[in-house]
Amino acid sequence: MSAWSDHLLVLPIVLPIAASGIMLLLDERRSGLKAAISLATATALLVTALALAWRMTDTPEVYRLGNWAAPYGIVLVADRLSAMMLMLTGVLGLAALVFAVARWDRAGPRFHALFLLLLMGVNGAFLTGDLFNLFVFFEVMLAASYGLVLHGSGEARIRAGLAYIAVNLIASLFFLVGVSLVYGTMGTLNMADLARRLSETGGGAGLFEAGCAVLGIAFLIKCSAWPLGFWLPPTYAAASPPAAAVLAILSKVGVYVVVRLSLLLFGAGASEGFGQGWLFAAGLATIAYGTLGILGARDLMRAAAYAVMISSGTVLAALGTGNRAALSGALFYLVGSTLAAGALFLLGEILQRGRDPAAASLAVFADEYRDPFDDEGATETGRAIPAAVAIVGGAFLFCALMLAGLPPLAGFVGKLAMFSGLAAGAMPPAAWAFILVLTLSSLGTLMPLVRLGTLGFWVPHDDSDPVIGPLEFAALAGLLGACLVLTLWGGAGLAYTDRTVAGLSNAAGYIGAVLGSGTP
Amino acid sequence: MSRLLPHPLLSLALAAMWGLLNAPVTPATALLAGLVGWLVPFVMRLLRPGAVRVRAPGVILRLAGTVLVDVVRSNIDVARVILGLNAGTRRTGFVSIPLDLRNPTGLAVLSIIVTGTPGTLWVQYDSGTGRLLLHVLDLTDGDAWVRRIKDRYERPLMEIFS
Amino acid sequence: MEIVLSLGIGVFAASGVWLLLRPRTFQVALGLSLLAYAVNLFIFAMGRLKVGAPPVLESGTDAAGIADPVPQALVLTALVISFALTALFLVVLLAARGVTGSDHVDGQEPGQETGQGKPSQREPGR
Amino acid sequence: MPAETFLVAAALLPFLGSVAAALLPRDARNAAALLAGVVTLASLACIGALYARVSAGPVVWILDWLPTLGVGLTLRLDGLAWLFAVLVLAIGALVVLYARYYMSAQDPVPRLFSFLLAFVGAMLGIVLAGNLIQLVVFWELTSVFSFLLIGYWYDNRAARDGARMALTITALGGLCLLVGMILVGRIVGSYDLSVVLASGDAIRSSPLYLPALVLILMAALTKSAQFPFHIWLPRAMAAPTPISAYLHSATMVKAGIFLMIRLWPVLAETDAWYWIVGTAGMATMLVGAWSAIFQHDLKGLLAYSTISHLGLITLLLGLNSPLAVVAAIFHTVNHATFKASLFMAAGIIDHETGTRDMRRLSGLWRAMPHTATLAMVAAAAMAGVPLLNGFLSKEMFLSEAVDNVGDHPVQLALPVLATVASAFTVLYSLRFIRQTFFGAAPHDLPKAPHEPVRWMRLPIEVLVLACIAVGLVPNLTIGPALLVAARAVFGGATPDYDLAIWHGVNAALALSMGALAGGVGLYLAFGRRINNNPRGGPWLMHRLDGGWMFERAMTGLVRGARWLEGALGATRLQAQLRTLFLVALIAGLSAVLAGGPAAVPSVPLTGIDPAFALLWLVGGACAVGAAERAKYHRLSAVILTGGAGLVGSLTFVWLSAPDLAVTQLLVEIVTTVLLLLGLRWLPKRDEAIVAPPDETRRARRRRLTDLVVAAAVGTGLAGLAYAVMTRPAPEGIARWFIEAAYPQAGGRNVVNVLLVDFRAFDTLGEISVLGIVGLTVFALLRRFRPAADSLERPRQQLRQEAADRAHADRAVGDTATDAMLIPAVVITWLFPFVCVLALHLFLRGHDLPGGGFAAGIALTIAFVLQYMAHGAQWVEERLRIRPIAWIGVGLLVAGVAGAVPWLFGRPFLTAAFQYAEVPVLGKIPVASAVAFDLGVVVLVVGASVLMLVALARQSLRRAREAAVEQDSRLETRA
Amino acid sequence: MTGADVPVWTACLVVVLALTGAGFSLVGAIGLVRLRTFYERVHAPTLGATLGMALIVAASILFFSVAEGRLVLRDLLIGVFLTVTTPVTLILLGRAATYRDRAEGNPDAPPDP
Amino acid sequence: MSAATLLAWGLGLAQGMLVLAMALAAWRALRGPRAQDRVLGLDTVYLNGMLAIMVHGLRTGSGLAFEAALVVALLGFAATLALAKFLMQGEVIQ
Ligand code: NA
Ligand code: NA
Repeated sequence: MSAWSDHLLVLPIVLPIAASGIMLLLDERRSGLKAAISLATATALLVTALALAWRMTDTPEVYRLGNWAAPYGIVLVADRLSAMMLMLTGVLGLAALVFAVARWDRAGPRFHALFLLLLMGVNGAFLTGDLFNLFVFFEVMLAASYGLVLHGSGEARIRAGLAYIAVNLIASLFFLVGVSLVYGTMGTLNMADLARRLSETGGGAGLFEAGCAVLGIAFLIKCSAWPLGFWLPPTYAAASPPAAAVLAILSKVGVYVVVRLSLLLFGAGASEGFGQGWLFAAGLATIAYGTLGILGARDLMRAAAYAVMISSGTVLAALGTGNRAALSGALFYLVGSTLAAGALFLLGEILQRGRDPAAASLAVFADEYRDPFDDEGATETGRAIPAAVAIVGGAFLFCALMLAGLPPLAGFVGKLAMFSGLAAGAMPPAAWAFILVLTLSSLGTLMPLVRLGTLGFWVPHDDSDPVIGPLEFAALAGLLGACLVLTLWGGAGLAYTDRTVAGLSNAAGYIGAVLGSGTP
Repeated sequence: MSRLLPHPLLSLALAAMWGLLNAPVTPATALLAGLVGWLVPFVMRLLRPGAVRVRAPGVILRLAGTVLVDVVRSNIDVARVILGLNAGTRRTGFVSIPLDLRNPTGLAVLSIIVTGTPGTLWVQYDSGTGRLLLHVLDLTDGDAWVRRIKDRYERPLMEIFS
Repeated sequence: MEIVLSLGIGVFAASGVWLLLRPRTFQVALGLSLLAYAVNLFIFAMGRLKVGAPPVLESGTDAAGIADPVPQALVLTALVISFALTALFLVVLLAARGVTGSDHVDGQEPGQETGQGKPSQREPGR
Repeated sequence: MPAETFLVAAALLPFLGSVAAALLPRDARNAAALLAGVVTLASLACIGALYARVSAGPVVWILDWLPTLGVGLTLRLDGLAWLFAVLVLAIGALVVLYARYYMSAQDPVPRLFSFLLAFVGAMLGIVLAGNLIQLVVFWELTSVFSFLLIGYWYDNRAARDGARMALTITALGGLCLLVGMILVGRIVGSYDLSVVLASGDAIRSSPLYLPALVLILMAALTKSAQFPFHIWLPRAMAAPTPISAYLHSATMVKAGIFLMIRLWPVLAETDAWYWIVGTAGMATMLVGAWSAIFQHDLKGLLAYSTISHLGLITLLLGLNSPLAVVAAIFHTVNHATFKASLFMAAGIIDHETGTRDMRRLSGLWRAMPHTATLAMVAAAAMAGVPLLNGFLSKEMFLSEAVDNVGDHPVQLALPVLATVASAFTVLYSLRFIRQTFFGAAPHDLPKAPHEPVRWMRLPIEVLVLACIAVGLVPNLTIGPALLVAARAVFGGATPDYDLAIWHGVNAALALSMGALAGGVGLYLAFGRRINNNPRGGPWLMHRLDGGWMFERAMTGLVRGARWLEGALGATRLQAQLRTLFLVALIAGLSAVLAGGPAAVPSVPLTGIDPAFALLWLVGGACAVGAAERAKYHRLSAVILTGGAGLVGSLTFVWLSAPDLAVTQLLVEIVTTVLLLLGLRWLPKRDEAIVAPPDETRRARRRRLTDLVVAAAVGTGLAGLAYAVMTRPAPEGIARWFIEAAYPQAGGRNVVNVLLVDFRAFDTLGEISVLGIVGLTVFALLRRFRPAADSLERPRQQLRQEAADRAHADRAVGDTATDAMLIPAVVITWLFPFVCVLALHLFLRGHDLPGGGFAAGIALTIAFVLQYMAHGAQWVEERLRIRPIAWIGVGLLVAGVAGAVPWLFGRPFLTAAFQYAEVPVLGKIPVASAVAFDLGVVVLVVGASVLMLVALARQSLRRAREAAVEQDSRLETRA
Repeated sequence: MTGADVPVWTACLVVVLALTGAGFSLVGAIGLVRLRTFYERVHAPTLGATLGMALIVAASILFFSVAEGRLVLRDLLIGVFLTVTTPVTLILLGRAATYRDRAEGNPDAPPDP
Repeated sequence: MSAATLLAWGLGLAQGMLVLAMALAAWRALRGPRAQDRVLGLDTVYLNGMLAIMVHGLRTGSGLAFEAALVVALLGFAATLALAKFLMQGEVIQ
């Protein structure tokens, strides 16, 4: 180890710590400098993630913290899935930060430090190869998310934050119970070592599986799976938009872990397929519940929150089908939908600026029948759309298509990949159910988003039209640009997720890379 | 002297504490104890406690002996009270004692002695009048308690903290 | 000892869960505290129990006989984290009580069903 | 240039044009129109240039997109595609010209043309699709652009509603189409159109045929506005008339027809196809025609007429006869020409008179003879009058209707119903002409009618000319194109047909004439009554208003979703938490049960010490007591929780975890102080006041449920703990740590070595959590505003101060100061001793119980004690701590300590450990982990002091604010 | 290390000291339960905090000094600190009780000093 | 009787007595009746707990319990002080 690139794996964690440490020494009034440090760090994180993904091979990269060998010390492990999630975090994080720098970072003290530490927690969770260290990073991420949810204070945020914190604290306790049960029955915390022991000893006792089940519940709470995820919509809807945007990645951390551990521990061996049926059921239920929520949503922030739920549920269900191609599609979908949901949170705020949400929600129910041809005196001259509205409106439509999985955007590519993956398999009833639910969910997402968009952009408002600042525009452009890249290079993307799933399913490869030749 | 070693007694106590904590004493721990004793008292300069001058080491020793004996005796007395071994009726009540001691540190030591002795409790001290309200578990004679406190504890303390 | 500790963990956990399900925020805060105790003891128990064999190496310590240090390290980390989060929860509950005027977990007394003109906060079919 | 270049250019140009138009300023009418026209014509030219190539075989161009899924961008121009592409582009060019003059000067026209061009591109994408999935992509794009175009006048509520409805219904179809295509792809093994078209037998014999068929037809029927999905089309008429003419009559609605024709070779000629497509077409044709009769709005009439004609075409496709397919293609083209021209005419009437209501219009012949003539010719074509194109295809239709009479009784009705529908067509065509152009001179119109500008009429002239040309010399005009198209569908099996005007007297001619006569007769009989029908809705179907039902269904859907969301979800925290615990319980329990019966304990257990059992009796009693008292006696609950925590610490001491004991004790102390600091701001609660006089049964039941859940979770956790503890410990990683701690990491306290070295990364995360929480608490408290009833200073202080005031010789605050006099002295002098304890815990932690965290908390307590003894103000005058900076320093110190090994080529957090030989002092162990631990101390102090002090300062702040408030109140009174 | 390597006399002495200390503490706790008013009860714990503690500290010093073969006095720190800190709590607690009793006008409220 | 047995039994008994003392104090903390009684109970629980820790150290012959006992001795009063101050002043820090 000597070259800087050898330490690339740990940078996503060390950089935010260093930057936030420095920022805490700076006076609160030096907001410009802080924003600059923060933006530079977020950019560096994105670059790091890209570099990691760029050099990724079929063998996972391993970084031994403290120079201690694998089952004993903590290791960071990066494979394609980690790299993908890091990139997603990098893009979303940078965009949310750019958006925040326009105005939101001044809504409360120490925003930038909290924000970077959140990114650190998320990155750590994606990188760590140790079950307890995962807990620690979960807590870092959650603690920062508590701060960010409450950022800007106000009644709605505090009320939602209270419930959010209560639920997630309990989830954290479940996590601890699960981890310790695993340790108590298997004697190790390293994920690869766990997988190895499981395959060698046949592991399998009820107690170990109980540990995994409790652990699973903890993760499903973070994924906001039904019926454990009722905390998500009010929280995300109440959070300040840049916070909500970056929170969109948070529920995906739970999804990531479920995918990682299911395939590593239960892909084969004594406990093969453990919990798969439950994951599938929970995933479908989550999609269904999220769709109901989005159908009934009264404002954009809430709709976006439910969209986050749907996207989590989709991956869980795809994982539950046991169909690798479907899982690959679901992972692709996850990336796109998370970016789009993040953008939608930003849009929601722009749209609601200076508008009375109560009035808008009343208008929805005024949807009564009127004969279109009776509108004799109706205005039939168009209104020019200011550039800001056009941009925001276009972006909104883009997000709606992404989330509903409508062509031609990346959301569609993901759904298509899932469908054709399922269609390529044996097509058990579960596959049909999945296809049916996903299709209905597409429609169920499109309709309310169109309704909300119509209300937001087309129903004339007395108050002023939304304005969008250059930084906010840049943030949106970044997110949607990423979606566009994902769409245009969908082939490369799917190839990547295919290889990701192949790598995930190759538990032996992972174990070999982590425990491999290393001697203490 | 005072700038380099603001609270010599404190320094001694802290060094002793370090020594006790890290026994057996080696050259290294002794050095560290010295450092601790020297440096840590500087934090006290920040708190700016009132000046405390302690005199009459002989009185200190005598007082310590008195207190030790009183504490042991009171322990046994109170234990008997609790276990109901004391025949006859027991009165319990408050005694008001006019104190002449005004030095806060002296008062603190007095309070520790009184409260640390089973059977008596320092309840309320009025800094304006200098009166102390004492609760006594086995109150046979109020005036005797006043004398006891003033003679046995207050006077030596006034000597020490004059 | 195992049976005693197990029962103790159970009682702590049950008390904590009971409190977590109560309507007042302060009850919930205490419930979190109690449940965290229970969980910490649970983690600790996963290393099995040893009396008089702390994982501190002194001359002549039998390495095989001493307590498992790993769960202890985990508990320490968890302890710190749960301390921090209890503090956070406490402050959030104070802030919530400040802005809503109520110390109910839902930010409103059960009588007043819809608060703040937010119909979505209403109670679902129970 | 190769043919592919033309093809790509044709497909790409509209999209490029769309982007360009979007960038034009809003008042650039001419530029936008010119751009749109040029782009459309250029694209048309490209397609036109390929005619010769296409007659020889399809032109194909492929671009990889999603190779792993077999999905790419495949442009495939065959005869059918050529015909449709020309139709789309030619009519598109005319619509552009028309729109230039139709749209008012106030309209932001570039947007219209931008969307229109994008739509043209999407439509071409469908037509040119050589890949099933690509077809789906463009299919949905047409829905989206149609949505945007219908909503062009978004200020208008009808436009908004119409746009949403169209999108909802057609998108539903699109989603079905996707699944259907995927099923076809599964059967065939490829999405490539050429491959699929060659696999008809495989598809039709597959068990997945029926689902695939139904799904694909869902798409086709919704897009082509077939009954009962037709309801969106009339509402789409809220779009500007050029758009209605183009999308909702000539082109987009034909996408469904195109799809059915495209896949006819592989999906048709089965019973399922026959019944589904045939029935849908027949029903649509009749319902559309019937509804068209009763419309008073010109566009409404044309819209329902369009529905009817789409039904007719669909019916033709459903007949399972190749000849009928040819007729369908032919009628598609014919319909596009006459219906587009009729729409444009209606638009001109609207434009020039200000109304489209046939009851107000009359006698326009006089004001606009030119337009009237054109409209009459087009209407005659629609009615199927001989010598016009409509007549030819109508006759082919009737002939097919006669030829395909089957055995089934329903089938016998086919010719009759076809004739009836044709008669209806005649009826509404006649009504259109009669009501608009004939009769008395119009009066009371919003505008005085006159002919439109020359250029606005030109598109109609071109289209009407086409109607006539095709009607007169079909073989010279449409003939070759139709043949190429038919060949593309049927290949070698193309049926023979004859496009002649005169086929002799046959059944079809008879029916055709019958229909003409019937239509005229019906108009004469009922025309007046139809005009007087006030409602505008059709007789019989008056109550069956699709739009109304759709809106109702949507509203119901939203309400139902909200209800279901409420029923399946929980917004109350208590309900959520209950669910959490129950689910976890079930999950854990089912896993344990699935794992089989528990094995018999096989490890030597530690014997039960009665003292330990008694200790836990205390612990249990404290916990239960705390749970019981937490509602009304919060202080007691805090005390009892403290007791429970102490029992925990003692347990750690007892069971060989001294580090845990120390830390737990310290944390316990700080937590108690914190809780008490918080208690100050909570509402006073008195059992007598708050407890409801009689608890409801529901509340009691809920408490019972909670009790059961709590007990179950407790039992579960206890059971798990016991089960694990009575099982032999696995041979895990623990042994290695014990063996490596001293030789490799230089520490005797293995737990501490784990924390600062082996698993220092955990600790780094842990202190980050602490720092984050500190910052969050600080942020929250900076904006903290207490509830009104907590604003006042505590009762105790007010009373004491009142008493102080009452005494002459006491100053206000003396009571408080006196009470703290002794504690303050002691606590002041304890400060350095606690510092030494902290130093000890920190420095010796590597070998003895302690460590950075414990040291930090001990220091924190030292600070907090000063605050308690002296008050915030006193302390802050003396100790200036900047906790946030401490957090920063802590993070940096720990981070830098972790990163220094990089300089030596070691990974992050690699610790160095050595014995330093110092003269006099001897061998001194030096572990670099100490530097890391120093960061921990600094951060812990910063974060915990920040939390405590931020909370404590509230009293100070409130007191000051309350005083200010009181002053101001006095001022206002005076 | 277990108690095996100390001589019997030490063990005897240690046990006696510890038992006596524990006995005083127990009596204090019994007093806490048995005594009738708060002002009486507040005296009880002092037994454990003074003599009880002192005896146990002595036992500890004796035991470890013998066991380690050197003077181990660190337990003195416990004695000193406990002696200094226990009164602080009790004084404030007594003060709080008098305040509360007076505020509520309880009959057994203490008089003013 | 060997030293070990003597210590085991004698110190075990002492520890038992101390835990019993804790239990009695806890009873007071549970019963009250007044808040000051509960605080006093907790203070006594702490005190006896500390002594029990010391005796446990003797029982196991390990000096490692010392730090825990020292922490209670030096800082344990902070919790009860806070409680007492809360009773007296209605808040812990002014
Ligand atoms: Na006393
Ligand atoms: Na740790």
